Amino acid sequence: MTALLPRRGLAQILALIVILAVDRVVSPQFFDLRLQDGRLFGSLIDVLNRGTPVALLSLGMVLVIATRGIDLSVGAVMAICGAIAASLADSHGLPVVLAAALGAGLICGLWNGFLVAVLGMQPIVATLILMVAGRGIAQLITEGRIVTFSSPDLVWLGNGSVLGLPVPVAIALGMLILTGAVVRGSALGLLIEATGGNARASELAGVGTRAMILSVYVWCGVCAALAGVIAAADIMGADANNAGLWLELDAILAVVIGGTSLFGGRFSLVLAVLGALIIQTMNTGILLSGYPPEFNLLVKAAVVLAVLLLQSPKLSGFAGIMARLRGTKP
Amino acid sequence: MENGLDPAPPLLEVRGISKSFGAVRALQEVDFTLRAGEIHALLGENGAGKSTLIKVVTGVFPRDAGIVRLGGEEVAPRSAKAALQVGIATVYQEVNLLPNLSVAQNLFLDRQPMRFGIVREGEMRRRAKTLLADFGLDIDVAAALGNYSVAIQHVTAIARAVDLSARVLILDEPTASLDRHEVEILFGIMRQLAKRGIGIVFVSHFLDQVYEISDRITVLRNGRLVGERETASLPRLDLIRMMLGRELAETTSVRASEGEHGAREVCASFENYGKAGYVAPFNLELRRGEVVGLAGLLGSGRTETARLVFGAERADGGQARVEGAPVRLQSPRDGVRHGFGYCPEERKTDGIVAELSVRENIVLALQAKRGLHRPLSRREQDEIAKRYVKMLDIRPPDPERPVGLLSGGNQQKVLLARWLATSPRLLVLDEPTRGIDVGAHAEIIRLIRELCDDGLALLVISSELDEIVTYSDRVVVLRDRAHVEELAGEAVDVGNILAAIAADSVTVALEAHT
Amino acid sequence: AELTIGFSQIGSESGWRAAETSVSKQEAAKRKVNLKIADAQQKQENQIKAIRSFIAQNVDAIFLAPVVSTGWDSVLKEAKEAKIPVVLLDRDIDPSGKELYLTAVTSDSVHEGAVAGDWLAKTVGDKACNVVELQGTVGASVAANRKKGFDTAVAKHPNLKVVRSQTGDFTRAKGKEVMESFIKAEGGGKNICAVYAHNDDMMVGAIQAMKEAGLKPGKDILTVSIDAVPDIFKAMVAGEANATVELTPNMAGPAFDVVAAFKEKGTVPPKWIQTESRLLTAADNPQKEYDSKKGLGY
Amino acid sequence: MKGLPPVVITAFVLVAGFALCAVQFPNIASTRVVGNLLTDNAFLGIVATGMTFVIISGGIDLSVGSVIGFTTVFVALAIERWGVPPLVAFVAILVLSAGFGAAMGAIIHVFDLPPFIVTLAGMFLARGASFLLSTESVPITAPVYSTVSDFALRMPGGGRLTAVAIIMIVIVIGGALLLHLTRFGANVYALGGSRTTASLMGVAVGKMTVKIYMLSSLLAGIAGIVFSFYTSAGYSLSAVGVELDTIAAVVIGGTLLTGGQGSVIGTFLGVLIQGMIQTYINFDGTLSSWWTKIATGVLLFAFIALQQGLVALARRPVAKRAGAAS
Ligand SMILES: Nc1ncnc2c1ncn2[C@@H]1O[C@H](COP(=O)(O)OP(=O)(O)OP(=O)(O)O)[C@@H](O)[C@H]1O
Ligand SMILES: Nc1ncnc2c1ncn2[C@@H]1O[C@H](COP(=O)(O)OP(=O)(O)OP(=O)(O)O)[C@@H](O)[C@H]1O
Ligand SMILES: [Mg+2]
Ligand SMILES: [Mg+2]
Repeated sequence: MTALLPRRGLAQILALIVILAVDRVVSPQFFDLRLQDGRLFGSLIDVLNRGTPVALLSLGMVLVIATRGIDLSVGAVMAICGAIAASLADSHGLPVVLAAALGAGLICGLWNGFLVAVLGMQPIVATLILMVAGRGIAQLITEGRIVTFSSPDLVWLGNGSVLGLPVPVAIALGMLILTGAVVRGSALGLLIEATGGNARASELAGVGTRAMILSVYVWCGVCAALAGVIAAADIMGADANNAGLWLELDAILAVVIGGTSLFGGRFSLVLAVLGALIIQTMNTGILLSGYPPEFNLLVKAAVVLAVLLLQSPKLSGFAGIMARLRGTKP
Repeated sequence: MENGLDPAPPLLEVRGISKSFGAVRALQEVDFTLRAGEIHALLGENGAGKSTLIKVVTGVFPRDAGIVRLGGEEVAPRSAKAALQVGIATVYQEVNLLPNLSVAQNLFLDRQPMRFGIVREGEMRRRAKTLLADFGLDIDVAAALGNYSVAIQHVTAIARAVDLSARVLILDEPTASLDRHEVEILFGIMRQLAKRGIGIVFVSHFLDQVYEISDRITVLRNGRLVGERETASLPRLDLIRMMLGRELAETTSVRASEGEHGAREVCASFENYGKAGYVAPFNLELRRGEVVGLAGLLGSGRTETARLVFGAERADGGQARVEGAPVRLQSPRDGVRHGFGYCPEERKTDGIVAELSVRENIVLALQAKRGLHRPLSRREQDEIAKRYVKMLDIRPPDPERPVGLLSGGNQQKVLLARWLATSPRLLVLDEPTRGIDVGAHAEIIRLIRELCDDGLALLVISSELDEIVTYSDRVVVLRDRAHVEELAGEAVDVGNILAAIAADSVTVALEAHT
Repeated sequence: AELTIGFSQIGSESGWRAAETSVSKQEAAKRKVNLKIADAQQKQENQIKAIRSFIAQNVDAIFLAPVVSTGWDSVLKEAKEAKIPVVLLDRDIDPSGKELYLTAVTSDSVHEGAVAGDWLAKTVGDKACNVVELQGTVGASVAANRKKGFDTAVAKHPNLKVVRSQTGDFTRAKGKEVMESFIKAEGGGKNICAVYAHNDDMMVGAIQAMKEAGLKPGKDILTVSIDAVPDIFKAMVAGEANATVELTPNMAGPAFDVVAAFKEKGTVPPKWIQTESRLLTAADNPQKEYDSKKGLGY
Repeated sequence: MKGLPPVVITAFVLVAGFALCAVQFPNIASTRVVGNLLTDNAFLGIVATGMTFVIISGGIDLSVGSVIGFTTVFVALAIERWGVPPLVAFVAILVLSAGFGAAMGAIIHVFDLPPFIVTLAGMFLARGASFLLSTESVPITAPVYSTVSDFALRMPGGGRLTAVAIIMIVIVIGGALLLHLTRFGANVYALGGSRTTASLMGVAVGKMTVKIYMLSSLLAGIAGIVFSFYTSAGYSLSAVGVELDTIAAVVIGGTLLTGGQGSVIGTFLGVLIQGMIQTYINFDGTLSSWWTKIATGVLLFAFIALQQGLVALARRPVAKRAGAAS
């Protein structure tokens, strides 16, 4: 029993299950799945598919937050990279399109990282700059229009399927594995956690804290770029005005629901992605419920609070249950 | 009350206190009695539970069992503020003040002199000045506390508690970062307070100080009460046995013999090395298998020298060489690359990564040195951690425990382990034995010697001259941020060092750095 | 003399808005008007700031596309005091402010909704029909009005029933996401007979969602939306959309003429210059509409 | 002797920026524009004052924009629909918003949750609640409103110092006094230094947290009332995204997001700097929506970089002398 349960993440899994159950109540066909044109079709797939952008963002965001930073610009970076991808899609091959979009994300990440690690700006303002200007850059690229494209390759990225799964979901899964492999397969994870836990001490222990910080912002930019490309591919067009709007907050929320502290240190990639899924499960549930949209935000607020309270170290009752499940005394 | 014969109940009476953190039983049914007007030493090894006892009594941690009586009446403070209100003032271990506030604000936080709801800043500063004057400090009290050295910060914390103590004053290792002069002042004040009937609890690992100041001693071991004795009737060896539960091998001078001295090769050297406004240019040679001690008053520039040597601070002139080859030390990374290691004196802010486990803290520097691409496998990490936990007797011996939950002394050992794991050629230790118990103290000194014998070069800073003299082959004396004297061989003794420190100034006031 | 006109534009939240801005510039260039556009990034406070700075610069007239209908009294009074005429574009303000502006060049968004509703009622006839609605941003007056107009129009036909209504924030992505969930909630789309979207962008997203669910938009499910942006005509050409109600992006053109006449001859225009809300369906040569619109900056 | 305090540098940056703008657009150098700057940014100045307390104490409050929105809707409905006298409506909403802040503070403290997320939930909640009250904008016609919005002190040169501007200035001054001269203020800094340490030193951390968030929400409520004066209406979508402008203003004003340092005056200057950036862009008037955003970002960067550079310059000689200063 004890071995089966993860040391962390029980609260998140439990929250997900509860929300799924609620979704089942408001929408009886929630768990229905069927095969449609070679791809799975159903609300659960929607949750995964719609959750992809935030899941991707949270993969980068969780690393940034682990270093005690925050990146408010991811939504804007999504818009920029989606715009670039859309404008190139019909004249260039997919590799060029992807390289250009991801390259742009990388540059955005470098810029943020430069401001934070080298100029020593506070992350929230440093990235606020790109949050504001970045959407402008995206609109500059599209001139405020929705730039549409028909390149089948790019469209496939948003709407195709592999092994029955939507391509975006497969990409997110791949990125999760890739990020996990890079971060936990090398010493990066440890050094990032050390930097976030105590930057001064880590620096004195010989950790290149600046390089760590720079690299997490770069990665965050790349993840945002990918999310932007997928968002554009999804609607076969780049909507610079709205792509990724306010998604930075969802990404941060996902990371925090995933148990990573905003004060840096320990992080978990899987739980951050789980956080993104929790948010999307809730959103999809709201859409399926048929309540008037005026209630959306209230439901969201209530769920967020409930999920957080579930994790609160101070709620000894729940902590006690978890500890008992794990077989230790509280 | 159970003793009908004794008319006056003890000032502070603690009965059957227990406290567990998860699986760790930090305190088990501990009793403790403090009389009015006495100075009572609370002793024990690192991790014995002294700080926990203090925090439980003052309501910082909730207790699992037991009662606390103050003047015969049961009290149950639920926060430090509540404890203050019933008359118990405490200086907790580690400096616990706010570096971002001014010295005066720190002294009078939450009890500033007020008029019409407005803080009387001038009055507060005046009072702060008088208060600190008692401790021989004359500093700008309007400046932020963080601008001052740890020592001054510590004195400020003590001054605050002394000023607050109505009935009981608890001092958890107050002298760890003070030098003799300040300790004298503190003891003077403690005696005065005791005379006024205030009970004082004093925690320290300096047994000399314990014998000098305390009336009675209570010893804890592994969270249990070992016993309570009159200081005067407790021989030192017995005390140590009570604390450790075993005999302590006596460590006298372990200095290497004079003969080998000349033969040793230079491992790192610094010529005219310095930084304007930080530390004056100095020459320093560090040889394999040799310990160089840095001595001086607080603020004399020892830490600064250490930081320059390691590369944590950039020199603006001079030349550093490693094995004869000129090198540039621009950052700690450079230092680490050249095989240097540095245990900083402020372990909480500069040393440990509290949230990470003992294992991760130990492998951190080694991993940083190896670079990203050559990660230590989990097995290697476990091995390294296990080895050093055993070698340095880190307690509890659980490599997966977050370091922040270890007692201070054990954290220090983890730091030492971190650098030993990198097999350095030069190790810079800034106050390595601060807050370390007698047993571990002896072990660390023995370790320093052993490391030396293995060919390591050591640069050690310590405020305890006896200790420096014990292991140093050479001692560099600093004054006013300049190297003023180097003693070697027979010349290394406490008297000579003191003479060098005091050379021209009669009273070396603590400098304020604002 | 050359006129200097300040235009406080809402922002750039949609393709239609971008088109309105660029058409305004074209129209200004045609008439050699010096047009200063201040973009408010969707914030009323920014619009007020912009108007104040136009007044400080003593422009000849101020165009205002108000983000919300209320809250303009004091700043428009300032403009009046400074004798600068104000023309409202695209959206109206609260009636209490009638005295404070020269004229309003707007469409009637309640009417737009009604046109859409009437078309649907006519097309469906007596068949029972479950309609799903993609609303605009919660709280936006256009969304409320387009809902109101549509609701009133279909209320006269008991066979039409709005079964689901959720916000798609006027965007394609949300339109698609919401439509996906409507389809799931309504038996895989089989129970839906028509979609009404408060703007074309959401409808374009919804069309994709329907296609991905194996439905045939325009045939299995009727579509009607508002704005007439080029992409909806593309969908009509492909037979995937049925109808849209046009909202012309050229509101500045008439406004320039009114101001010029007012400045030169003192002609006082009517209080409301209503733009036409044309219904365009697949029968109205969508390809031609597409070609004529695609250069306008949508 | 200390180096130039950051506030002085921020002030210098503001004046220099103003001068530069005035060179390009002479119209800017008028009391009218200055008056507008104060009026237009009045509500921002008020929330930013509250936010300063929160950020110095080491927290953050993302709910302020929504609280402003809710306040405008509530006040409008209360006065226009429910027939409540304006003054009563004001008191009611202030009590309500203070209670809301207190609740957030209590949750943060009791359950030990990150303020960022708790106030994010607060942001959803307040915005959602205002949607429930009314999704359409409600004009306010009560006579007080026209009296207040018409009231203005004439400044020489045609500028107007409006009532809302005066309210803001009073609150900024009051906030500065509260922060710098009272025990409460000292405790705010103490919390920002370290919550644990402050608690060990006897500060009632829980009560302080509740009070700080209460203050922030209360000021957001006042800002909401001011906003309703400013627009004579209540609208559920008003002040969207204001929390970010506010945080930016506070940070530009030299307050550290990590807590423990900062000042209300600095925040006030930060608000004015942001207002100036906008005024400049409005005066320019040739910028498209996107260039507006890009220019805002670039100017934001320029101001912050300039300020940081100057602060670093001013610090350097001090650091040299003091060596040990961290
Ligand atoms: N907050 C905590 N959570 C978990 N364990 C703790 C905590 N604080 C202390 N401990 C554990 O309790 C035990 C007693 O620690 P304590 O700090 O009281 O020792 P100490 O006697 O003060 O040692 P030192 O002389 O090193 O300061 C140690 O094993 C320590 O790891
Ligand atoms: N550049 C720096 N960055 C961070 N901390 C510093 C820096 N320079 C010095 N310090 C810290 O400031 C404190 C002041 O040092 P101080 O001037 O008292 O020198 P010292 O001779 O080392 O005294 P001590 O006896 O406390 O070691 C030291 O604890 C040191 O760690
Ligand atoms: Mg201790
Ligand atoms: Mg030192």
